[in-house]
Amino acid sequence: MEERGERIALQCRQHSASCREFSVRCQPVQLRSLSAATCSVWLAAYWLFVLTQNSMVLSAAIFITLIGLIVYLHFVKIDQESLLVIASLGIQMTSSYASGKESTTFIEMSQVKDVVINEAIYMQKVIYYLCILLRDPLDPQSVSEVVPLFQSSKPRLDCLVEVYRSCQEILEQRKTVSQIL
Amino acid sequence: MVVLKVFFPSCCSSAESGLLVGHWIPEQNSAVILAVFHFPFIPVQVKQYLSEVRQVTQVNVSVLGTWSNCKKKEESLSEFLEDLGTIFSHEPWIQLCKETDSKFWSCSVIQKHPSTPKEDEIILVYYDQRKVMLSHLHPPGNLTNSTDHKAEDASKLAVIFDTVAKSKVLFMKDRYDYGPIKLTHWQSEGVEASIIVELMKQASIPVCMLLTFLLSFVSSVCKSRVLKFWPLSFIWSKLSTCEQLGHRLEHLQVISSNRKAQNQPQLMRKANIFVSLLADVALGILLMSWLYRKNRIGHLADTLIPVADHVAKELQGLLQWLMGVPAGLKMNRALDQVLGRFFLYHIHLWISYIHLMSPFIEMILWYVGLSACLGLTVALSILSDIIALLTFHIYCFYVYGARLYCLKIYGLSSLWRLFRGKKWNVLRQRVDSCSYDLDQLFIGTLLFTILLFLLPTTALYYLVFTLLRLLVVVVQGLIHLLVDLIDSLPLYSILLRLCRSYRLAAGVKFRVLEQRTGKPLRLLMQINPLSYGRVVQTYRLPTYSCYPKDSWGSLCKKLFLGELIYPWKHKGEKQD
Amino acid sequence: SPAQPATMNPARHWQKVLYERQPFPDNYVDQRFLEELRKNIHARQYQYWAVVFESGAVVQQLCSVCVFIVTWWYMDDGLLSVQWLFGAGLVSSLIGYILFDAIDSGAGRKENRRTRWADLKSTLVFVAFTYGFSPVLKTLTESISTDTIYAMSVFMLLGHLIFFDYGANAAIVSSTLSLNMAIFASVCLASRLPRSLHAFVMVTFAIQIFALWPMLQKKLKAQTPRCYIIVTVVFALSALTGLLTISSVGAVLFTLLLVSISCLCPYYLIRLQLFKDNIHGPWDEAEIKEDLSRFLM
Amino acid sequence: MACRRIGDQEQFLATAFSVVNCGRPPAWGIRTHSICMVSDFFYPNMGGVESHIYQLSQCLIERGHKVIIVTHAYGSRKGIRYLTNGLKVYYLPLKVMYNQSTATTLFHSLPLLSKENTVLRAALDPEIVSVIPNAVDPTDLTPDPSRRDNSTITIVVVSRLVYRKGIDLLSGIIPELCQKYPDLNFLVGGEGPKRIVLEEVRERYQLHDRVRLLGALEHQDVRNVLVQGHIFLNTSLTEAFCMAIVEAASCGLQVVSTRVGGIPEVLPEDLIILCEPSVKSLCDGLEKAMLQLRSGTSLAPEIIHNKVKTFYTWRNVAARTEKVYDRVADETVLPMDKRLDRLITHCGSVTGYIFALFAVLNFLFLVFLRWMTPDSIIEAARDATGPNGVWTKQYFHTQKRKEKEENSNC
Repeated sequence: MEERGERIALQCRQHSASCREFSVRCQPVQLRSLSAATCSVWLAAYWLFVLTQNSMVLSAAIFITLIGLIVYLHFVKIDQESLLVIASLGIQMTSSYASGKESTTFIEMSQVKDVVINEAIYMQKVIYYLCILLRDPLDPQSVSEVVPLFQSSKPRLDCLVEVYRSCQEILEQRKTVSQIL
Repeated sequence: MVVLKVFFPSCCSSAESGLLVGHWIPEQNSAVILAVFHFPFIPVQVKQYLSEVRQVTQVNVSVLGTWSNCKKKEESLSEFLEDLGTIFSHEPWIQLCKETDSKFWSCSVIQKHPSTPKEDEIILVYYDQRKVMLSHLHPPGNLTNSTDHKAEDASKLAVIFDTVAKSKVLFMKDRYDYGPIKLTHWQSEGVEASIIVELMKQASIPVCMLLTFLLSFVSSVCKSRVLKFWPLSFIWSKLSTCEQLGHRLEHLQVISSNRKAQNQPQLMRKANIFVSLLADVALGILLMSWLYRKNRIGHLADTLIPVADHVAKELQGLLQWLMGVPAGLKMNRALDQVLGRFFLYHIHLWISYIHLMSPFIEMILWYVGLSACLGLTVALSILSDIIALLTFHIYCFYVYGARLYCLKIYGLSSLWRLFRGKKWNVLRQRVDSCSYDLDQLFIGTLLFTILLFLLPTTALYYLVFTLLRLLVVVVQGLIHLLVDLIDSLPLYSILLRLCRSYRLAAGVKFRVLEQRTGKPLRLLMQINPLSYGRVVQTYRLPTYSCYPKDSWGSLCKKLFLGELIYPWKHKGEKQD
Repeated sequence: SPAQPATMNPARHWQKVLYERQPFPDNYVDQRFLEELRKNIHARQYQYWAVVFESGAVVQQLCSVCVFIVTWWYMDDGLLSVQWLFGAGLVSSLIGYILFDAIDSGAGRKENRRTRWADLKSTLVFVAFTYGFSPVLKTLTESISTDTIYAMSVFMLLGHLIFFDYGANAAIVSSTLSLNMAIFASVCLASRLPRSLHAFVMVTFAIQIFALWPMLQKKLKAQTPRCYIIVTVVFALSALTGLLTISSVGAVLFTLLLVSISCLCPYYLIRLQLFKDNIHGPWDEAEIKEDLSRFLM
Repeated sequence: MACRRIGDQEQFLATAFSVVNCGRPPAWGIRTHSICMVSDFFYPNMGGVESHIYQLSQCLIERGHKVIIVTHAYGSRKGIRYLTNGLKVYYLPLKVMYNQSTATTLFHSLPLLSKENTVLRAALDPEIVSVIPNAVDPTDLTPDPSRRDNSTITIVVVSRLVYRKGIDLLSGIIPELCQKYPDLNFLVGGEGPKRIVLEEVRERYQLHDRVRLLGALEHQDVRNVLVQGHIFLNTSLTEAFCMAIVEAASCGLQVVSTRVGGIPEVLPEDLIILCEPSVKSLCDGLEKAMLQLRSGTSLAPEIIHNKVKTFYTWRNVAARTEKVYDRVADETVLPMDKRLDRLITHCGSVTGYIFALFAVLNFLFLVFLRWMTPDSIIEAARDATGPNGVWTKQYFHTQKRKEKEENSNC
């Protein structure tokens, strides 16, 4: 699947009837653009160095690129986003950064009202996205919060529809359970 | 299809075969295993023991099933285990079986009453008993305000956490006595440490009482009427040191009060205040030890007077420059001279004042330095006050300049309206057109012309002194910000998050362990620690707000109109 | 439904109404379409000499500015003594004051309910303030370059001419602003003069020529048009003479300007009326023809 | 795809225009269009344009069309929303420049008034200009004579207090009539820069107890004000359709209005007294109305309401608009060179070329945008709610299948 020229891959694993995991792998870190950015910073630094004859500039440039790289890999670049749906427990969203750092959020099933595909206006474009509707504890019929999924990879609609269908199948199970109980 | 969830403590996975003891939560269809009772045992004793535990913990602990940990499957044992189900009747009866060579356990559930639908799936969730017991769950931000509602609508995970935390007693009980029943569960090892803690707890009571007494004495002195008279109270309100001291006094009162903290947030608050106080005092003493070594105070005093002198000289130079043709600007000579002389006279006064003070400076500094033992924040506040005092002449210049400029701006704006044949309607708050008399027009325009041509001179003086004032305000503001940071940072919580991240849980996360078809799904439940941002946000200590109240836009407008600006603190009070 | 067949009354004509559903499509174009269109309803026929007479106000004001500048020039060069100008101003003011009441034999004064005591008070205020501030005025613009002052004065005098109330009913007219700009210019110019007494006399003269003289003119124009023409011509000639003593080129240019304003512009205005092509119809915004301000007086 | 502003007789059509897309073959008899309404003014803002677009869209949806609305974001209401009957609204995050209008509206907000004016100013063929009246929802605007105070006569004015609405005339009428008739009251609803004039008149003639200025009225409060009066006065100096007099008549009031713009076409002569835009004529008209009221020769409110009820309905407007859409959809889309030709020949010798230049620039900009974001990247919207809604069906199918399976399992 392709999104804005970037390739992303959807992987779906079924652990059991009530437990499914979807992971969307974004485009890996592009060496070309990273090295281009680094080179441009260094070139600018070298130019400054030639102008000022101060070697501090060069060391500062190296330091800045290193810091920038660490920040980029650790806080910005998301490698993979995955969604784990366990029928009786809840929905867990994990996004793993390029550096290996993972941030996870788990939403209990009792809070989940529904999973829907929604439209939004994003950067002069109308895009579709998948989101979890959270139930308002005070009023079970209303939605208290909308949690968007796959925020950084932004898969296209056909991809979303697949995930949506699977999610709905699992949510169906939950509904029947609650009916029986 | 109903899913049965079994929460199993990971420390019990190597336990010998026995009974599974835990709490059954019917509405979630899940079993929380708390411990394993080993063979052999006498059923009556077990039942009696469990009823005792139930009484103490208020948790409905019961035998939920059996646990077998053996090399290979034995027919006799499995029959025996099934029979146990008749003795400890429980619905449903869980049979967990681990074969040592395999990671995948088998689990079966026996239902006596087939009225409930077939349960065709079992999820095994491993959890770390110790961490779950000690952790404190923080629900997502928006739910915190509806605490009263939470009781009935408590999330499922919170119930599980609660169950484990409440059955703490179950784990304690076994510490020293080796009774008839053998259990496997998490066990604490820090017995000696806990003895020290107990001793400290005992010792803290008289210390607290002494402190409370002292504090009540100090606060009564502070509240005495002698200090309430006008000039004194005015000074108190202006000095940031006094405010900081008052703040710390409040903190000490909170710590030393012998009321027990009722809930987790209050406990954390006390601990945070305590740690931040300790850190503050430690930093203060560090500063003091640095200051009083090698006669640094004397050096400081020796440099301070020349610095003040130097500042005054620089100001004089600045004024001389302004009285000439500053930056090529041509100003009204007469007004320029008048203003310049006025300010020069002020500087002269200031220099003589400083010289009068110079013999005492070292002594003053020495005594002021002692205050650092009350904490770094107090020392910083004193520093801020000293800066305010030493730059009093700049403040005076600023006020004169601003007043003059403000007057001109207001005069010009109203005369500009007259110039256009308009007037400000106070009742309707808008500009109305108005027909003026000829003489009014003439005088208005004359004054307008004069003010307009004199404006650049005043504006330049105002600009220069405002820049100086802004410099002072920024320095003072930074000091206040630092003090505020030390005051409000929840150090204890941050340390806890750093070293024992499971203690502050934002929630949980699950990891799917590898699995085989036909065997139950295995999940590992881990604690998701709170992010640092939320730790600070949740446990931030309240301080008197000293952040800029007005936005940059309104600040610029104030500067343009010549209204007085003050440091970020005491905004409401300094209005004169 | 609106598409009902037109069978019920085949001879029915289309009506220009919206409340009734007619057996015609919505885009039906009737024969009477655009028959209410009118052209050039408000085109006016101008009389050449009447327009020339009205242009007298502009000529007068131009001449006032010219006289003021010429006087300032003389003062600056020291050709005109302070006492002489002050005396002349005083005398002409007195004459004008008497004329002002004499023309309409006191009718305007009665209408305004303005007493002579108020006039005297105003005069005293003028004199006192101008005299008091004249030293300040002298040093006021010392450090500002002469070119800046000239530019500012020219700008202000132009503004005075633009915003002056020539009798036209337009939004831009503001006699207050116009007068204030003239005073501002005169203060600027006066501050360039050698002595503070010069400044005082100059500002006084500015008041006379920019504030008092137009009031007298207006009255003259309304009461004795013939006299007004004579005064205008004499005033214009004297201004030209004054200018001629300073610069002959300036005088020629000024003459051309006056001629074009009083003769060519009216002619051009009348010619342009022929090219008028205004479309009017019922869709136009209606005009309120009555004077509604009487309800608010 | 055809895009045109439809110059019918509604004042807002300079600000709102519709894009009609008719790609589908005609289904059951009537052709269905996909219609996009673009307007700066929409719910939650309340007003004439807003309710017009909403009602028209609802009626068009009822007739089987697919309608979406594009407007700008109002505070926290941004993104994509669905309203009643699946009316999809795009609240675009555009910068509001002035008075809830974005830059585009400010640009082309020329008042295109009547058909004649439109034809003259835009140099159009009168055949392509349709006149469709605005509609009034008569169900809410019912008379309620019990709310009137019959010991006095109340004249109601509801309008924005601006010059174009003739508030200066009103400031002359109020003292004139109030001095003549001691049992006359005025009720003025609305806000605007001319309010000060009315306040001054009220202060000057000391009419505080007889002239009530209610300030800005919400749309739902208008009826409450109207039913309190006997006579409705409209003093507009220019008006295209004037909803206010229809609403007033629907509430059973005797209408007195100036004879300007399209007002004479709006109500039949027995329901309206038309006057010239002057204080004297309007006073005469009002006196005539008062005389009728006193002598009892005026029509009863219920009769007026029943008459007006039939005049302007939304269904009628929708049906007539639909016809315009049909006609527009049949028109061929001119290629670029023809358009340029038309601009150059139609719009004057100099301006024509300038317009053509702008058209070319716009076209180049479009090409640039398409190069920046190719069509393949843009996600095509799927119709979720319309008559052929994609997802709903599929979703329900799968759901039903699931349920069947469940049932068989149990």
